Amino acid sequence: AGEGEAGREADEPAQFALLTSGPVSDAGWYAGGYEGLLLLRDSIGAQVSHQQTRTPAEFDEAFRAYGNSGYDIVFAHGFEYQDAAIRAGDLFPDMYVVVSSGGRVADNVVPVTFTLEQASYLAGIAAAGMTRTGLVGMVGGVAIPPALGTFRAFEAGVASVRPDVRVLETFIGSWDDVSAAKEAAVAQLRQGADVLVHNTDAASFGVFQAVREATTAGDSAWVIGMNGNQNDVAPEVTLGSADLRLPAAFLEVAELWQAGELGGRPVYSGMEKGTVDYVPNPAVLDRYPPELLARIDEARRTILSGALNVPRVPYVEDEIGVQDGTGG
Amino acid sequence: MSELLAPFFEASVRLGVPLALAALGETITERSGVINIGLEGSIIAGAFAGALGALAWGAPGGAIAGLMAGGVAAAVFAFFALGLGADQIITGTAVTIGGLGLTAAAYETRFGPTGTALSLPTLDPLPVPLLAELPLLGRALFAQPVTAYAAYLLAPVLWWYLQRTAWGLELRAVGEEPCAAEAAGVAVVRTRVFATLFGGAMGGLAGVHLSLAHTATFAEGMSAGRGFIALAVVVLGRWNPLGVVAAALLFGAASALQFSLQALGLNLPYQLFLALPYLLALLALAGWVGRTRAPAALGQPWPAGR
Amino acid sequence: MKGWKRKRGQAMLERRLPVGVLRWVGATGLAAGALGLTLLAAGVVLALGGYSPLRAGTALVSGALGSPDAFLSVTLVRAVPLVLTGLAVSLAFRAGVWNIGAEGQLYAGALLGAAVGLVSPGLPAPLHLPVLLLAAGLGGALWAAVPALLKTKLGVGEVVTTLVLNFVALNLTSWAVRGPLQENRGIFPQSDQVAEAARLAPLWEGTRLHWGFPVAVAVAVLLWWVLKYTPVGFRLRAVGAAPNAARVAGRIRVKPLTLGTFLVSGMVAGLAGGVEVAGVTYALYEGLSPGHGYTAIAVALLARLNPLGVIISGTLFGGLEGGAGAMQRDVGIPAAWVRVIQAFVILSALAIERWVRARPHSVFVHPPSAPGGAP
Amino acid sequence: MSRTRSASRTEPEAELIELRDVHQRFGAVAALRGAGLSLRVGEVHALLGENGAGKSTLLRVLAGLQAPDRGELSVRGRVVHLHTPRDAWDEGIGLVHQHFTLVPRLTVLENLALGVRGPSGGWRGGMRLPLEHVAQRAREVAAATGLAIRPNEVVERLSVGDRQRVEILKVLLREPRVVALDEPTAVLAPAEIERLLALLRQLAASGRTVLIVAHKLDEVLSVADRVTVLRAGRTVLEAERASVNARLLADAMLGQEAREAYDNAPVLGRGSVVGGNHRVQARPGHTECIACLERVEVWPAGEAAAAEDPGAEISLDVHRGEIVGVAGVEGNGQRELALVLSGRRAPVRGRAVLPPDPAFIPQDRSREALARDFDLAENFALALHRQGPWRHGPLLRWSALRTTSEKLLTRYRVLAEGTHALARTLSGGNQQRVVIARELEAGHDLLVAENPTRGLDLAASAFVHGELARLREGGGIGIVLLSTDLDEVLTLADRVFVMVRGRLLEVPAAERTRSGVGELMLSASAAADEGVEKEAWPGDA
Ligand SMILES: Nc1ncnc2c1ncn2[C@@H]1O[C@H](COP(=O)(O)OP(=O)(O)OP(=O)(O)O)[C@@H](O)[C@H]1O
Ligand SMILES: Nc1ncnc2c1ncn2[C@@H]1O[C@H](COP(=O)(O)OP(=O)(O)OP(=O)(O)O)[C@@H](O)[C@H]1O
Ligand SMILES: [Mg+2]
Ligand SMILES: [Mg+2]
Repeated sequence: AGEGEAGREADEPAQFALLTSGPVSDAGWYAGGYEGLLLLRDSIGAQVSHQQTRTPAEFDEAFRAYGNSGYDIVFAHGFEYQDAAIRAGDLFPDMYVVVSSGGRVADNVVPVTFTLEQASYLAGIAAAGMTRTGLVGMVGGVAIPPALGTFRAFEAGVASVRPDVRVLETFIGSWDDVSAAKEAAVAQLRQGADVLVHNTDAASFGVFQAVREATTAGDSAWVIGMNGNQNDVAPEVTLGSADLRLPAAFLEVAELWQAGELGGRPVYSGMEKGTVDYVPNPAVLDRYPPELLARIDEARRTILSGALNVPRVPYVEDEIGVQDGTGG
Repeated sequence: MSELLAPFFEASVRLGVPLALAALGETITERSGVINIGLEGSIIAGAFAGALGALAWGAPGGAIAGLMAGGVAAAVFAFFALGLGADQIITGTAVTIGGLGLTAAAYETRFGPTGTALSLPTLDPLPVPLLAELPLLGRALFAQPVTAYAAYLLAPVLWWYLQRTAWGLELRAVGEEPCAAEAAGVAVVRTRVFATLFGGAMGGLAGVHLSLAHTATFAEGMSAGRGFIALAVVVLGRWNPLGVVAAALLFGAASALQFSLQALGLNLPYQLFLALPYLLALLALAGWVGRTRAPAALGQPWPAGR
Repeated sequence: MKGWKRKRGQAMLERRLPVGVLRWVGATGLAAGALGLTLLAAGVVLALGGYSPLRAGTALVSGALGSPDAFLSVTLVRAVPLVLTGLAVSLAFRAGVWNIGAEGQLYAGALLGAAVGLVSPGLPAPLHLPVLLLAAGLGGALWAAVPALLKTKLGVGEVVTTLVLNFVALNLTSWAVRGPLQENRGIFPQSDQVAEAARLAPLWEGTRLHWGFPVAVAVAVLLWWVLKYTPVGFRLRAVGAAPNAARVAGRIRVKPLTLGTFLVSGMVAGLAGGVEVAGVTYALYEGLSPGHGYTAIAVALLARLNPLGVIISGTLFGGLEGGAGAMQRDVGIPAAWVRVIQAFVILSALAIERWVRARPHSVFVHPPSAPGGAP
Repeated sequence: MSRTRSASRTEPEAELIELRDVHQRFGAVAALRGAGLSLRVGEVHALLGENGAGKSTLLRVLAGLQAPDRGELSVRGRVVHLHTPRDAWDEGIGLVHQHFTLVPRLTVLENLALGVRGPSGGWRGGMRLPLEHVAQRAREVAAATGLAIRPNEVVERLSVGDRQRVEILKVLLREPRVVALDEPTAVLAPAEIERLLALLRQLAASGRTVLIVAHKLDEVLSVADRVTVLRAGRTVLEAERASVNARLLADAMLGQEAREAYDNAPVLGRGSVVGGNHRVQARPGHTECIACLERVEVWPAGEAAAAEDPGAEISLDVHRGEIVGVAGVEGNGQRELALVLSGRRAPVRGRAVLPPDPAFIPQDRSREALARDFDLAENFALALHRQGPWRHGPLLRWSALRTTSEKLLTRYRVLAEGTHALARTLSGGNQQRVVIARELEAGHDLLVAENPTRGLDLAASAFVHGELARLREGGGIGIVLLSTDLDEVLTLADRVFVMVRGRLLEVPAAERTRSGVGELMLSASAAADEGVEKEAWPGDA
């Protein structure tokens, strides 16, 4: 493995596949992955395929199927694929498995880490700058490392401005139960929180609705989007979004592969590559205190300069092949 | 205290109402001897049709559409389980899978494969003039969307229907001893079909509450297993409409409590909070509602031995 | 047969044709029509979605049994947990125990099984796997013990208690993979991989099919034999078929029997969880089962609660889900549509079953029930 | 409801009901093959036949419960097709079923009101539930007929006798022109039977038509104006009461040769089929005591009955080689006594010393004696599966069980498709035969039998009586015979008791006459009608 485009005739198109463990209609994490796949189809004319898999048992099955039909890259869009990915990499040396926010590395198994924490940190600064009650909240789907990572960074961002501000945390145990997300948000608002950030994927619409209702009821409250640019989900109450541009990241990986540089080490994709950023909602830009915007830009610069290391949950193994079964 | 409790009660009702609606419908269905585990399918169908209808004709139109969609899902169930006498559990499973699939497929076709954040016209809360001002429970009970009031009203109405009308008597007889009912001149299958369609329509209304009254949006699989919880609620409520609504609100309260507790920042594993409603249900069953018996003919095909 | 109601105006017909034949024609026609309608509806829906029903169908079939590898590595591998949970359900239902909790019992089994599989070094290699499976069974039995005792001691109906405990088990697992059983670096919500010695080896090299399948088949045969030829099995069926007659005429103590059946049912479901961990995933995940425990109910009922039939219906459902995956990959039909097709397939199966059973009663002069009225 | 009329005009002299050439198959069994029946206004018509002859099936056809394979039904000369029971109601035909069709968990009143729509009918009929109206009517009819019921009791708590009363009342309430009763006397006490038969005459006198199925010829002949006999699904005799006698009817039912075979059959020993009740000499000098009750109370404290008469105690010794007869009206505790004696229930107070596992012929055939959805071999296995010949170490020997079943089916002349037939598909009498065959075959030291010949045709009951006598002669086994059938008790029992309010009163030899025992039983039935009775069915945990 490891020689990318070489070893295949130029005329036959590259074959890319995407595995998600949720529906791609979530207008969020999975949707982003699917858009990435479509981008690869349109930009480099790859032949693409997608399967929604629910259980580890199905992961293995899907990898085998794609491996047998000679796919070049399988984008496994979630850390949950990582063990099956290692097994698959073992089985199909010529196939690359790219695991979104995965932790395990092999010659042909590549974890891609989106440092969304950077954007989440800035979101935290924005939240701290906007809260009146000194209480902000986070609504999560299921406590998985990427989600926890963004929350830790958000807290750090808040603390960097106002250490006195308390941060609430709620998990609803689901990615698509909109009602639960809404009630969790309502509970936090009633608790006094006036800026909410979420990491609940499709269920997030419930958080937006909760904030929307709260503001129409008269109290001022803000919501911050995540995993994509959600500024227009509820423009009037959305402060901004911790944007994640998955298509760009996918394209980056594909280009690495074409250049034959893919494999053997993790890929980090973050602010410096433009896949991640905090995007204030233009519709409410005037509501930001000017000094707050300045502060956000300041923080962005220091992050890009590498001077500031945003706290993350470190889940990518440090060297190659520490774990069993890493073929090569 | 009350500034802490009042919102909790409101949340309890908001979360309890969809369960109450679905469970009330299923109560009638089960009292006729039919167990329709396709209820989840009816709920999601109602939620989606409600969304489409609301976009086309506004929230009230959506409510009607959702109601009917739930009924249609139940009609499929009725055709196979009652018309053909196929196994009710298997048919229900198929209807649930199909309902979840079809709504998702239609959603992706209509709003793009990657979905969109819909914001729908809503069924807004209609505060009841004086009652809503009552302390503590006022807003919780009387500043709710029309779906909640539907649940309040239907509970006594359905109880009266079951206990005090000839139809109700026939329905109960069909659910207990279809042979006896038939011998007394009751049309068993027709009664069961009616009960099933009604249950489906109520499931649809529950879906409408989710998409139009509660979240003002639709997401794939947003029914999130409420159809199955409703089945449990029916038993918790002892197949009695009044008890069922009480049980539904209890369940709603337990779920609401779980969010309030997390928001309070108690440092416990969140899974404990998520399991709370179910543990409470278990306690309730072990405690006082356990010993009730289901309708004797529940789930049995008619004519017998078919 | 009886209950097939004739419509008005059929009186004329009846003068010429015996009603028995009329009833048969009617019932058959209804079922056949249902099948036709179902297939037609499926086709129409797919076409509306812009997918070729033909290609979809072929993908479904070839994905399930297009090649030996498809059949062994996809269909049969998927069948294993369905067969085991299906057996758990059918055993319980046979005794009139409405155990809807196979899902929770599966998770409990997986949890305890994984816990045992992770103690390495510890157990001597040859013992590790058996102990894992034993622990899994124990886990399932323990999880079933709660509703079982509630039923026999307090008279609490089991349908809801078992259902509710499923959700508790899910959350318990979700907590365990972030707590006691979390992988060594304490980051991902999953356990470490179980020791090599605790894994079920592949049945044939190069396929995913593992020894869990023979295990499932063995359990099926065993249960079938017990139900048919042992007094306990007979009593179990008697209690399920007519509790009062069993007590009065058969002098069977119903409660001990019920309790026992409940526990064994839970044990088999738990075994399913253990086998999934030891044979497929090698680690505990919170999303281990997509609801096998619920599909199991359909599997068991489709087999008319016959343990041997469960092997077939379980494989059928396994193939159905396996083929569904192929439809997504090869034809590009989205998951949502695939679920629609699955629903249509199940409905068609029901229609066919009705069709077959709609034959005139006289065909069953001697019902095909084996000695003891075939379990 | 759906009803199709043929063109044929109504001619005045027509029979009220005319069933012609009715055929009905069930799988291999031809229940009816050319049965016919004609009913006239204002007559009591008896329908006779062996177990399995097709009586119930014919009645079900008449009641619109069974659309026959072939055949024609005309009411007043007008051909009608009954697709549902409601059609039959509309034609004024009401059926009292052999196996009850009441909803156990509803009250008596609700059961009576079921399917009865208010006068308005239609939508408004569905909305209002005429409970008080029905209650009123029920009170009237009950008063007129002497059928005592307790409207607000839940049916599942009623004794079989009470259920029978409710069934009859349910039909009478609808004022049908034709009242068909399928073995209504089977579960009633003699006094009640008298009352019922009187009631039937009274109905006929009031212009109704009564069709009754019964196996006791004396009963039948005392009320019937005309008689129809079915044999193997065919109508073999239709005659005026005056023109027939018992022997004639027996010949018609069994076929002459069969009847003679019965008469001379060794098992019967004494007496003949006709009349059936042959007096047996009580055997002197009983051997050892096989079961004894010491100061046993059968009524759970707190139950109305017990409250009525606290400290009602029973002491009884049953010896090998004797038949202890217990007569009495249901609801006086003999049900509970039977459960205690058979070891199926522990006595509330007192001591019961019993043999290992007593054989038991329970009262409620379809709920307690048989698993309706098990086939016949399995039903035999219920009682036999613990015993040597049918066990192979720890395993069951189905081959042996099948052969035994075959043997018993032929020996007891059970009409069934074979050992694979489901119990549900057997006629009432044939079901009873299976139960008796099984419990006698089990061969235990003690046999407790409740109304063992309930629903059996006369040949069969004579046969069973013979069997009981034979077992007693054998001297190996003690038998307790609890029965509402006085003749049965008087004929067979060595000692006769009457059960009154949980007390067991021995009837002195001198008073062992119909009248003598009748007295005691009347007081018992009085006790029952006072509402003392409460039935706790075993297994309603
Ligand atoms: N007298 C009795 N009363 C009630 N139940 C009984 C009685 N005798 C046996 N049983 C039932 O049978 C079961 C086993 O009893 P027993 O051992 O006598 O039968 P068996 O055929 O020998 O059983 P096995 O051989 O399977 O152990 C008991 O658990 C009980 O359910
Ligand atoms: N549903 C059924 N399926 C199969 N066979 C049946 C069914 N119903 C009745 N039979 C058979 O039809 C025959 C006539 O039954 P039926 O009940 O009419 O007899 P009967 O005259 O009422 O006998 P009894 O005096 O014992 O009540 C019996 O042999 C019985 O086994
Ligand atoms: Mg009969
Ligand atoms: Mg033994």
